Amino acid sequence: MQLAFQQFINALSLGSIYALVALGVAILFSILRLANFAHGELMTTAGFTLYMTLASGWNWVLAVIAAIAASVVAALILERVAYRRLRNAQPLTLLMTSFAVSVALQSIFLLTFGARPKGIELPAFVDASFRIGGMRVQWLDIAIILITAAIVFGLTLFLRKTVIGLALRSAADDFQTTRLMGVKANALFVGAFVLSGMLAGIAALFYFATVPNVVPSSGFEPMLKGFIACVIGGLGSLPAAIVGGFLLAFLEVGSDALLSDNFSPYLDAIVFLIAIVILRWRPGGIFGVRLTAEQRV
Amino acid sequence: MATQGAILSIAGLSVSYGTVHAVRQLDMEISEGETVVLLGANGAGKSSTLNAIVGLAPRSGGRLVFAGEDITRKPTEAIIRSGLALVPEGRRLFSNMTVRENLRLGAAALSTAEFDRERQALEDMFPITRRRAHEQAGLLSGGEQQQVAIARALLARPKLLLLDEPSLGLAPIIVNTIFEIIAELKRRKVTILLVEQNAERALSIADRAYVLAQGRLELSGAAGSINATTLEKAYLGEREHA
Amino acid sequence: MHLQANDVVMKFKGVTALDGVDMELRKGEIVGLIGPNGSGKTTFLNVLSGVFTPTNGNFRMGDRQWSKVSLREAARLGIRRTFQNIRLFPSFTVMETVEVASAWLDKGDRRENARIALDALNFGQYRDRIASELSYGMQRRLEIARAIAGRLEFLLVDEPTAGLNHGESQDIVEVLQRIRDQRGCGIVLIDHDLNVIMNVCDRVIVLAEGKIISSGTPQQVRSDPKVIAAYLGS
Amino acid sequence: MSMLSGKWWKQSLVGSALLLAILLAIVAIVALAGSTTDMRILMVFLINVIAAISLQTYAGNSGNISFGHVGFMALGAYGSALFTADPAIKAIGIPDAPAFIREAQISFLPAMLIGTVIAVAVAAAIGRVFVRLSGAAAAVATLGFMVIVYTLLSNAEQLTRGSKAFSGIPEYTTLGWCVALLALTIVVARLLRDSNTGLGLRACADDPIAGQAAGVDILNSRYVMWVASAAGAAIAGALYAHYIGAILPKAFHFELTFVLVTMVIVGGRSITGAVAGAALITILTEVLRRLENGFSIGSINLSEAPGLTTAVLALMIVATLTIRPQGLVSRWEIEELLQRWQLRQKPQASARTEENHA
Repeated sequence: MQLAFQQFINALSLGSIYALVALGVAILFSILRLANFAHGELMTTAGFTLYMTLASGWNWVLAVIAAIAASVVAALILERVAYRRLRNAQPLTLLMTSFAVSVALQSIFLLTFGARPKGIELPAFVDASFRIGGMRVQWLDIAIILITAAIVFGLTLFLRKTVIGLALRSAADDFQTTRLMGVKANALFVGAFVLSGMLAGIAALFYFATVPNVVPSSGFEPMLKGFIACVIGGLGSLPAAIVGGFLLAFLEVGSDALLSDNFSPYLDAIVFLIAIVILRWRPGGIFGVRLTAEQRV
Repeated sequence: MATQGAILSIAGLSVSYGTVHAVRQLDMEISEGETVVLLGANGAGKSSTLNAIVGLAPRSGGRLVFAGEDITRKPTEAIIRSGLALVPEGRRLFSNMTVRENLRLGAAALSTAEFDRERQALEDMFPITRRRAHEQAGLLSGGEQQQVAIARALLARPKLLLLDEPSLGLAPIIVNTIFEIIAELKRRKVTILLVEQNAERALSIADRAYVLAQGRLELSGAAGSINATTLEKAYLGEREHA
Repeated sequence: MHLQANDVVMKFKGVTALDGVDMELRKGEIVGLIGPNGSGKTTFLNVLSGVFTPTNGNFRMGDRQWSKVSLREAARLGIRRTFQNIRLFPSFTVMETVEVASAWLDKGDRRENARIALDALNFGQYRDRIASELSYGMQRRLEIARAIAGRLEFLLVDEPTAGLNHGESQDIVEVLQRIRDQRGCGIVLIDHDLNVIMNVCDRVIVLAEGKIISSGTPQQVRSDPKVIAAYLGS
Repeated sequence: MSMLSGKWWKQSLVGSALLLAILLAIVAIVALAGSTTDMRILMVFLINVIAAISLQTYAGNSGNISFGHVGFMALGAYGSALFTADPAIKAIGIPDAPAFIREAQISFLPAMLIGTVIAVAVAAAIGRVFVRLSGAAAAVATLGFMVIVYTLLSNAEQLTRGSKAFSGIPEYTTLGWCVALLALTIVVARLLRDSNTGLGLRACADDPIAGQAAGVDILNSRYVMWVASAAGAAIAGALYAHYIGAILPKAFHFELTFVLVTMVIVGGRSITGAVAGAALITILTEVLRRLENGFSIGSINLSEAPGLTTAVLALMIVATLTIRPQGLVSRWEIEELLQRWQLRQKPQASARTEENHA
């Protein structure tokens, strides 16, 4: 029972991270049809920023702000340099571009920081924990869960109550008609990239708080998990991304708990296999509607 | 005709999609306060004309002047912000969003306070937008959606309202409501360019009419001067000028 | 052989696009389908050719009856079509475009069969051109060539003269008549050009709001008051 | 012109022969005039061409990119390596492996077949999922597959030595093997591409609705190509293992995936494109490596991620996609390129004669 509760907290915390990554991916995909594989490198950018600022003695609050800002700036640079001129390109072209951008950024990190892991000097409170009824619960997990909930709540408010939020939602539905409302296309793209960058930065903070080492390829694993969360949820929908993220985390923690220790190194393989089985029956994801563009004759 | 005080003047407009010429060398003018109807069979180029005016269709030639400003090369959003509004064919409401949210986007350039003022003024004319403000737009009936779409376009107080087939796919009784709304807009001196297939109804409400066939202007003149015979000939592409 | 549509209903998200359509199509006959925008003409073609599964109703052809059929199965039954917005294979040559249908819907040498279908439409010297680089009129014709390669019982043509000038439209009309005469297939023709419809069709069916409001010879339909009120205008 | 009329498979054979002739000419030149290093580069190039053509057999025909084929390469490599390595070495390296593996020492061809069968079996088992996906979902799922294989190989320590190198693999891969298997790959890939299945699938990649309306069965056609391309990738993997003599899971990960996919995308949507892409990327990698290190080790697969090389390659991809999204040779095969070039010359020539007459 106690163990189950602890696992539940773990799954919620892990699911929060996956959901944040998946949300960042889904925002760009829903509006631009861009599968941004470089989302992981936005996280790595935040990771290296965190490493550098903390290593040079910055206050952790400033370091956190700097890390998120670095992700946002990186996202904006990508929008301007790589994606803006490809706005009307085929989805496959966009996909390959983002893949190449991801590799290029990893190489730049490699040239700048080298291949050796950089340990992030986390503040002590990250390890703090408390006990209830004999169970040890990490404050970090609680913080991750609560902050993620607050972010999802804030994002929902933003998308429902502000004009730019409404415009982002309507653009995902019907881009042309959104422009007919007088909304500037550039503003939409910039807005989407800023949001995506922010989510990548925050997800990176949580991710590196649990895995306090950063290497050039750090972003690959969480990026892939975020994408798979999106795909099993239903690519392009924000609520589906969140559900997909938590589903993936519960699969992961659940498999880990149920299987013997011999299998734990294979956890990723097992979880991905389950995801593939889900896709066998629901190729569009759990909430997936078949993309209507293909059916429009 | 109305050269002085033309709110929109179109000269030599051509629209091509690749190798298809949807509109060829179209000249047209609309004066302030007028209701002008653009008629023609399916595929004659009516919708392409409206889309070209707001910059959504590829313009391959011609010049557009709106409210004294050359809008030929402007992007859609800039044209809209200069005072044009288009109610597109098929309504194109954001179906997953509420009626109120749809309206808010129609006034994207306004502050919230301005929006609330405009919205209240419009709610009297379109009670549906108050009654069903918080319902998903996609769940409304076709006629209700059309009303919301028109209200959404009016929120920014456009200098010229373009209506693309507002009666399309609606039951006859609902079509009556829509035409009553257009008549009311006309009374309120809203300048309107209307594309319609229901020629009879449209002519009864309009001041002037243009008729397109195969992308070319076949006929133009005062609405009263056009009757069934001239119209059918024009639809069939038999050139005759009234 | 007849193709019979019984009480076909098609609803999208609560909007009724087809509202109980009964229709009998005969081989060797050219049937025109007209009506205002949004009256359900293209939806009917889409349901008949397997793009959409109808909400209700069924079809019968010969001794086969079905209510749900995929695009591919419809094609194998000989129900072939063109599209309102031309759908070719942009990277394919003219020859390859038709070869696809010959390969999947015909027996024997696919190149030989494709050549025959292309020659029927006078594509001779254009065989190696890229489909998407042809003129618009040629693209319309190529779609027809692809639709007649292999088994052909009924040919559904959606606005084949849209965007064409008078001469090109006339060409298409002659091509369709020739296909009907040579292959003995039935043709369903949607077109906005009433001249084309009135000249070429043996029978015209008028749709409005998803229902058939009139049918008969072109002359009968043209003078039907219901048609004038709903479509032609008076 | 005349060689292109007649039955489709005749054209496939003509095209295969032309492509092979060019590759053989390159082999002959390097064999006669090249250094040992050049030979090593050539061998890796030939193996890469086999891998790229195999990936192309799926990607080029279906229009779906796959990031998972490196997984099939890995299965082919480990499958073949396990059954050929010296039992004495295996007794030390993987003492806990099942006896039939530990004690096996079979020759190259049957071992390669085992590796290929393993890859084909896996591809057949999971293929039905992948053929239903397209676009970004397909890319993500295949990337997931690549990670699955990687995770399995790097943790199955009793079998693969885990993330450590599995060495002592007999170096069976000779120039002869490479050329023979390359010839086989080219002919099979061409026949598949030009078959009714390949033609229909390429049509559906352009427009799935129109393709199905012309009678094409998308899902089964994709499945055929998926399984066939997995077999080709496995063969390339086996050749690679028996060339280098040592493999490790990391060699079949993100890096190689990127290189392989780049070859296919930069090349274009044909077998000829895959060859052209492989050639261009191999040459570029070597040039960049020499600039970076001042010397070359011939393999583009085993080395640690060389930041500069990869960064430049990535930027090249972005540039190619921006300037020439259809790739170097677009959709054309070599004989079609020659024919189109001829056709372009002709009207000009006749125009010139007309001028002279005037």
